Amino acid sequence: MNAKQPTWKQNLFRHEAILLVVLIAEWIFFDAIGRNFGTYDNSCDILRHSCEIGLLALAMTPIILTGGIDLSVGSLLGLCAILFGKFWRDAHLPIPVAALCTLGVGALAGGLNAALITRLRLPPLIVTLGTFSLFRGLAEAITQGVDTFTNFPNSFLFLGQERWLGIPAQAPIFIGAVIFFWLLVHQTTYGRTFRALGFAPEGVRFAGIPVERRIAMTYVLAGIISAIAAIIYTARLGQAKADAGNGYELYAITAVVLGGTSIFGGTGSVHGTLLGVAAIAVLQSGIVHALQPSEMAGMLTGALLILALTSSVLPKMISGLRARKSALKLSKPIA
Amino acid sequence: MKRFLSYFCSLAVAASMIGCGKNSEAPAAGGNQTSNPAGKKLTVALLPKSKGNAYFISCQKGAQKAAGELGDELIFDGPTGTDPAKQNEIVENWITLGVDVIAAACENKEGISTALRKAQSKGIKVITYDADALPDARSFFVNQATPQGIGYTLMDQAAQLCSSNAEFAIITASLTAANQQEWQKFIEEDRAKNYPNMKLVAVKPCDDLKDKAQSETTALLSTYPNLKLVMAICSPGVPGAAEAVKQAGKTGQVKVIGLGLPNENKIYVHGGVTQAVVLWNTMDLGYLTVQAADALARGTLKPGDTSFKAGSQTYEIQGDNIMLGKPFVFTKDNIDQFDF
Amino acid sequence: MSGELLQLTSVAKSFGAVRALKGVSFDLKAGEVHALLGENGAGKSTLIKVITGAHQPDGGSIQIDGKDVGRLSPASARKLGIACIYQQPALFPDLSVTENIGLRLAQAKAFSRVNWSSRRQQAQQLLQRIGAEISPDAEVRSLSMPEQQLVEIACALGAGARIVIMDEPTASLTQKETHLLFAVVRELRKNGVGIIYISHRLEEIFQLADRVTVLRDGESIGTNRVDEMNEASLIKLMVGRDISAIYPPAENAAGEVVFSLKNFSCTHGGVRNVSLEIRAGEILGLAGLVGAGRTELARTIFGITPADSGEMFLNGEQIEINSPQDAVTRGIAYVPEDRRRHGVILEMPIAQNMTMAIHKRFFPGTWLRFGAEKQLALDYIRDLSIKAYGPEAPGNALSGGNQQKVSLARWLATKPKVLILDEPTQGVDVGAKSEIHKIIRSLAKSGLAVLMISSDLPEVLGMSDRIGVMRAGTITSTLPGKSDAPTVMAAALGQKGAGA
Amino acid sequence: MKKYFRELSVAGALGILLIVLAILAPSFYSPQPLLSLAARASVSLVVALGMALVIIAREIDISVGSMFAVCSVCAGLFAAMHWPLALVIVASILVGAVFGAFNGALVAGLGLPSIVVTLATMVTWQEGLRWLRQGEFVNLPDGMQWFGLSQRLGQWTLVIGSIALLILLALAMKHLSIGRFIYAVGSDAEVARLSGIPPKFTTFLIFVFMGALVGLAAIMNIVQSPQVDPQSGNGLELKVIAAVVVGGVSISGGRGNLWGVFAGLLLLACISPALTHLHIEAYWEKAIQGVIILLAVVAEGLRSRKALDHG
Repeated sequence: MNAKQPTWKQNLFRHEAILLVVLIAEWIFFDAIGRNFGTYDNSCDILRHSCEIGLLALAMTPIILTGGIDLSVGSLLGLCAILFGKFWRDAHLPIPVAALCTLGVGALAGGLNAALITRLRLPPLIVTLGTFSLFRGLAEAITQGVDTFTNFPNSFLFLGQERWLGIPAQAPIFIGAVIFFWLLVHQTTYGRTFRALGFAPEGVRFAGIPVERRIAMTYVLAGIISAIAAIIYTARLGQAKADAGNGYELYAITAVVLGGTSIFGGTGSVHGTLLGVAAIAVLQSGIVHALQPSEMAGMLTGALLILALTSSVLPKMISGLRARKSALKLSKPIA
Repeated sequence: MKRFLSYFCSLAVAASMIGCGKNSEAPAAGGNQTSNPAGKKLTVALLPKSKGNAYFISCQKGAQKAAGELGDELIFDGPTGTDPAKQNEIVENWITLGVDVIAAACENKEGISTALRKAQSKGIKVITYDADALPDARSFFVNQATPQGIGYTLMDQAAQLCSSNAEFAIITASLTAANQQEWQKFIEEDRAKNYPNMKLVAVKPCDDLKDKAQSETTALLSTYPNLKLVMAICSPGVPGAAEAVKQAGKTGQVKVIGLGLPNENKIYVHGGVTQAVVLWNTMDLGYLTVQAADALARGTLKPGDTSFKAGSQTYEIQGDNIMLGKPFVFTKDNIDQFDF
Repeated sequence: MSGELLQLTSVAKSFGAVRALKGVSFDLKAGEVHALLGENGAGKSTLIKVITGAHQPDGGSIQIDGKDVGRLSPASARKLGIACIYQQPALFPDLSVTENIGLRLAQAKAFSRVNWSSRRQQAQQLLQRIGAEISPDAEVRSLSMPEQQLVEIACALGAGARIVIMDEPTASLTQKETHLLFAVVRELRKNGVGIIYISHRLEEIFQLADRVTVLRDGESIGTNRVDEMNEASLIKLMVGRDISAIYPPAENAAGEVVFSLKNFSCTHGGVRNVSLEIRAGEILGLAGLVGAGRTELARTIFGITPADSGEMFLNGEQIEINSPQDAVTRGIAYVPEDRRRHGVILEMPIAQNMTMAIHKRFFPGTWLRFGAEKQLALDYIRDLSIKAYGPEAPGNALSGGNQQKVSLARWLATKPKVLILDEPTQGVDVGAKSEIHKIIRSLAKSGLAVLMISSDLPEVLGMSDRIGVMRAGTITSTLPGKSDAPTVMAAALGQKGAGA
Repeated sequence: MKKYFRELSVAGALGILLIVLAILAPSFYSPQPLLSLAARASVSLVVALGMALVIIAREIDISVGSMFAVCSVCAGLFAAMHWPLALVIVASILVGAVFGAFNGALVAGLGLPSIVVTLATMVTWQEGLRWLRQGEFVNLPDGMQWFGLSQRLGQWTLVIGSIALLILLALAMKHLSIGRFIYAVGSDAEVARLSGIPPKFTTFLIFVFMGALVGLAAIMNIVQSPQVDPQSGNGLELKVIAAVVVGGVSISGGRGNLWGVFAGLLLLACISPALTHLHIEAYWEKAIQGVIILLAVVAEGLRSRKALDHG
C-alpha cells in the first residue's frame, strides 16, 4: 500500500527540512557576501537579539496549536516592562522581587485573556485584539508616556548585555524556555492535548479531557513568558518605556507560522518555531552585514512566509490526487 | 523517527545560532583600522532615528557629500518599525560588522547608550548627532541646536506671534519620544520664565502621521475657541496642523509654528497659514557629522579641540559639542532659498 | 412519462481505502417512488451524493432523459432538476428560513436581484404545503432538528425538481408530519416526479414505494416491484442471511445491578425523568426514533450536559457526574454516535487516539511513554482485528468500521464498568459490523454493563438482553430481548397496544 | 429588537457618548470641525465596509494599511504627472484591486489561511514602499485637493459619498444575490457549495473588492490635503477590524450587518476628539479603546452564552 506514510507527518517533516535548508543557505550566503557575518560575536548578537521574540514565539506555539491566537503579547511585554520598572524604582523592591511581581502580573494578564476566551467562549482573535489595545494603553497611561525607567544596577544589566560562559547571559533563559516548551509540546500529554484541540475541540471534550483548563493554560503561559521577555528586554536596553515590544506579536506569529505550525491548529512543532525565529533573525542581521537597507529584511520575510505556505499546500494537493488514484487499485485487500 | 528528527533540528538550530563559524576578528579589525594613519578608506555608519523620514533623508544627502569628498564608505541604515530596541540591534550588528565610526541620532538616550558604550569598548569611535546619548557613550555630539536652543527659539517665536496671554497647544510625535519630551521641558521653562501669562492648554501626539496631526488639531481648534497658536514639534506635524487650521478657516487667526522641513511647509508658509518653521540646515548637519566622524576616527579631531574645520566652514566646539550654529527660522522671505 | 428519467450504469466511488460503491446500476422512471434500501454503510448516501453532484464518481456513467450528463456539479445537478433532502439538513445556520429556501431555489447568478417579498411568500406557501408551522423569518440555528428537516423538504418541493431524493426524511418527524410528508410525496408522484426514497422503516416502503432496490456492501443486490416482496424477503436481501444467524447468541448472565438511574433528568438536554437498571454482563438495548432523546440521555450520563435532577447509582453507591472527566474516573465509557467528530480525531495516529482517554493513568506525571503506547495500540489492533498499517496510521486512513473499533479501543482502555455505545455500527460495512457485535457480546460476557443505543432495529433485537424504548426524552417501555420488530417500532412511535 | 441587539447596543453607546459631549463639551458640535471629523471618518468607513464583507465571509485582511499607503502614493504620483482627476481615481482603485486580487488568489486559489497571507503581504508592501519612497511626501497639483471643489463642498462630497456607498452596499448585501452568497459562504462554505454557490469565486471577488475600496479610500484621503504622507495608513487595519467587530460582525463569519459597522466606526472615531473636548489626557486613548472593544465582545459573549444555556 502506498499510503504507508501518514501524509500530515510527511508534510511536517518536509516543511522543517526545507526550513532548515533555507536557514543554512541564508547562513552560507550572508557569510559569503556579508562582512564579518559568520563570526562568533555576531552569532551571539543574533542569539541575543532573537531572545525576546523567540520567547514570545515559543509561547505562541501551543496557543496556535490549539487553534487560537494571542495578539496581546507585544503590548503585555510593554506593560510588564514598565511595571517592572515601577516595582523596582517606585516601590523600592529588590530586582528579584520586582521580577517575581512582574511574572505575577504577566500571569494575571494572561489569565484575563484565558478567562474571556474559555469562560465566555469568545474568539481569541477579538479578545486579544482588545487586550492588545488595553495593555499598551495601560502602559502609556501609567507612565503618561513620558516616564522612563533607567539606571538599573549593572548586576541586572549583565543579564541583557554581557556574556556568561561565552554565551549571551540571557541565552540560558531562552534555551531553558526552549527545552521547557519542547518537552511540554512533544513529550507530555499537554502537548498532545493542544494538538488534539487544534484538530477537533469537541473530540477532546468527549475523551474526558478538561478542554477549558488546557486552553486557559496556554494563554496564562504566554502571559508569564511575556513578562520574562519584558525583563530580558529591559536588561538589554537598560531602560523600560511604554513603547517596549511594539509590534512583537506580529514577529512572533510570523516566526511560528514560518516554522510550519498551521494557523488552524493541530500540526506544528517547537523546533519548527525555533527554525522560524532563527531564519528571521539571521535574515535581519545578514541584511545589515551585507550593507543592504533593512527594509529588505521585512520584504524577504514576507516573501519567505508566502513561499513557506505554498510549499506546505502543494504537496497536500498532489498527495490528495495520488490517494484518489490509488484507492481504486488497492481496494481488494480491504474488502 | 519524528522525535529523532526534532532533536536533530533543535541541535542544528542551536549550532547555527551559536555559529560554528570562524573566530571573531571583528573587534580586532575595528581596533586596527582606527589606529591606522590617515589616507585609509574608513567605514562610517550613520544611524537615523527611523527610516523613511524626510528629515534624515536630507541629512543623508549631506552625509553622502562629505563621504564622497573624504573617500569614505557611508552606511546609512536605521529602524523601519516602531520597535525602540531596533537601534541597538543595528548598532550591535555594526560592531561585529567592524565599522570604524558610528554616528547616531538617538531615539532613546539610555537605551542606545548601552550599545554605543559597547561599540567604544570595541575600539569604534562614536559620535552622536541630532539627538544626544549619555555623554559617556560618545566622544562628540554634533549639536544642530541644543534642546534648550530649540525650545527657547520655538517659545520666543510663539510669543512674538501672539499676545502675552495667549493660549497655545503642542503637537508631538509620540508620547514616548525622548527628544520631544526634552524640547517640551525647555519650552515650558522658557514660558514660565519669560511669558508666564501664556497658557499651554494641551499636548497631543500624532504618531508621526500627518493625517493624525490634522485631525488632532481640528479637535483642538474647536475645543479651545480662543486658541491662538499651534506648535508642532515633529516634522509631519507641522503641515498636518497647518492644513487643519487652513480647513478650519482660521488662517492667520491661529498661528502655526514648528520644527519641520522647508519643502513640506512651503505652501503653508506662502499661504500665510504657517508663520515660521524652525530648523537648521539638515544637509549641513549630515555633512558636518560625517566630517567630524571621519576626523575623529583619523585622530585629527581630539577631545579638547575648540574648533573644527569641515569643508570650507569652521565650526565652534563647546566642550564636547560641535555646534552647527543657531537654529534657523524659515519664513515667507527666505524659505524658497532652501530645497530639503 | 415514458422511459428512464435517471439511469446510472456501474457507478463506482472510493474514499481513500474504502470502496463505497462497487459499480452500482440504478434507474428511476418518471412518476414513480423508487425505494433505496440497505443497511447503514451499504452505500446509499454515497450513491445520492453522486447523483446530486456532491461527489464525483470514479467510474460509471449517469444519464438523465437518456442523455449522458458527464461530470455533475451541485449546480448543474440542480439545473437538471435534481433535489435532495439530506439526512443531516444542509442549511445555513446563520440565515433565516426564507433565505435558506431562497438561496436553494434561486439560480446562482451573482448579480441578480433578490425579491424578498416573493421569496417570503414562496417560503410561506411551501411550508404550509407540507403543513409545517415554522416562521419564514426564524433563524435556522434556532430551529429543532425535525423543523430543519421540514425546511429541507420545502426546499426540494420549491425547486420544482423532477428527481427528488429523500434520505430518511421521516427519521426525526412526528407521525403527523410523516403523514403530511407522505401526502406530499404522493402528490409529487402524481405530477410525474421521480422520487428516490431511502428509509430504514420497511412499513413506509410498503406504504409508499413502487419499486425497491437493495444495496449491500456497495453493490446492488437487485431491483424488484414492491408488491412482489414482503418484509422478510427484503430483510433477507438487505443482510444477505437470516437475522438470527448473524448476531452472536445472547446468554443472559444476569449478574447484580451495576448501574441504575432514578428519575434522571436534564431539562435543556431534553431528558425527562428516566429510570433504568443495567446488570453486570447485560446488554440493555435502547431503541427509539432519532430525536427521541437517546443520545441526549447518553450525553447526560456522561456529563457533557450534566443532569439537573434525579439520581445515578454505580455499584449501589450514589454518584454525581458533572463533566466527562468525572465519568471517566468513575469508569463510565461513552462511544459517541458521531465517530468522525467526537469518536476519533481523524488527523491523529490511532495509537494516540487509543490513549486519549487514559492520559492520567497511562502517562504518570504526564510524560508520554511512546513505547508503551505503541504496545497498547498493537494489542488492541490485534484483539479487535483493526485493519490499519500500524499504530502510526492516522484515523482518516481507516475505514468506518475500523475507526469505530479505534473509538471502542479508546474506551476499553479505560477499563470501564459501564459501557455506553451510541449507534456502534452506523456507517460500518457488514463484515466489520458483525465483528463489532461479537466484541460487544464478549465484553458483556466479561461482566461489563452495556447500554447500546441503535436505530438499526435488527441490531437492537439481535443484541439486546432487554430493550428500553425511548420517546420524547423518556423511556416509555422496557421489553424483553426477544421482542419482535413491530412491537418495538410501535412503542417507539407511541402507538398504544400495537403488536404487544 | 432581539435580532439587532448588538447593533442597537453599539448605537446606544454612541448615543450616550454624544449626549455626554453635548452636556460637558458642546463645542464638539460646532459645525465646521464636525464636518472635518466626518470627512476623515468617511475614509476609514469605506475601508471598514470592505473589511466587514471580508469578515462576514469568514476571512480577514490585515494588509489594508499597507495597501492604503501604496495606493495613496501611487495616486499621488499619477496626479503629480498631471493625469486627469478621473483617471487618477480609476487608477488608484485599479491598483488597490490588483493588490486585493493577489491576496484573493492566494486565499481562494491556493486555499491558504487569509490571516497569514495578508500578514505576509502587509509586511512586504509596507517595507517595499518605504524602500522605494524613503518616506518622502508627494506634493499634489492644485487641482487635486477637494477634487478641485471648494473645501466645504469637497468635504460634503466625501461624507455623502461614503454614506451613499454604505447605503448602496447595505442594499446590495440584502437585495443582490452576491450579497447573500457572501453571508452563505461565511455561514457554511460546504453547504454553499452544495447549493450551487461558488465559494472560491465569491471569496476571491471579496478580496478584489476590498482592494478596490482601499484604493477609493486612499483617494478620499489624499484629496484632503495638498501632500501625500506615505506613512498614512499605519495601523489602519486594526482600526477598521476593531470597528467591524465592535459593530457586531461575527469574526466566525455569516453574521452582522453594515449599519452596525457604521455605528461601531463612528463610536471609535469619536473617542479621540471626545477625549480632547473632555480635556482628558491623550495617553488614555488606547486603554479606553481596548475597554470598548472588550465590552462589546463580552456583551455579545454573555448573550450568546445565555442563548446557549437555554438549549
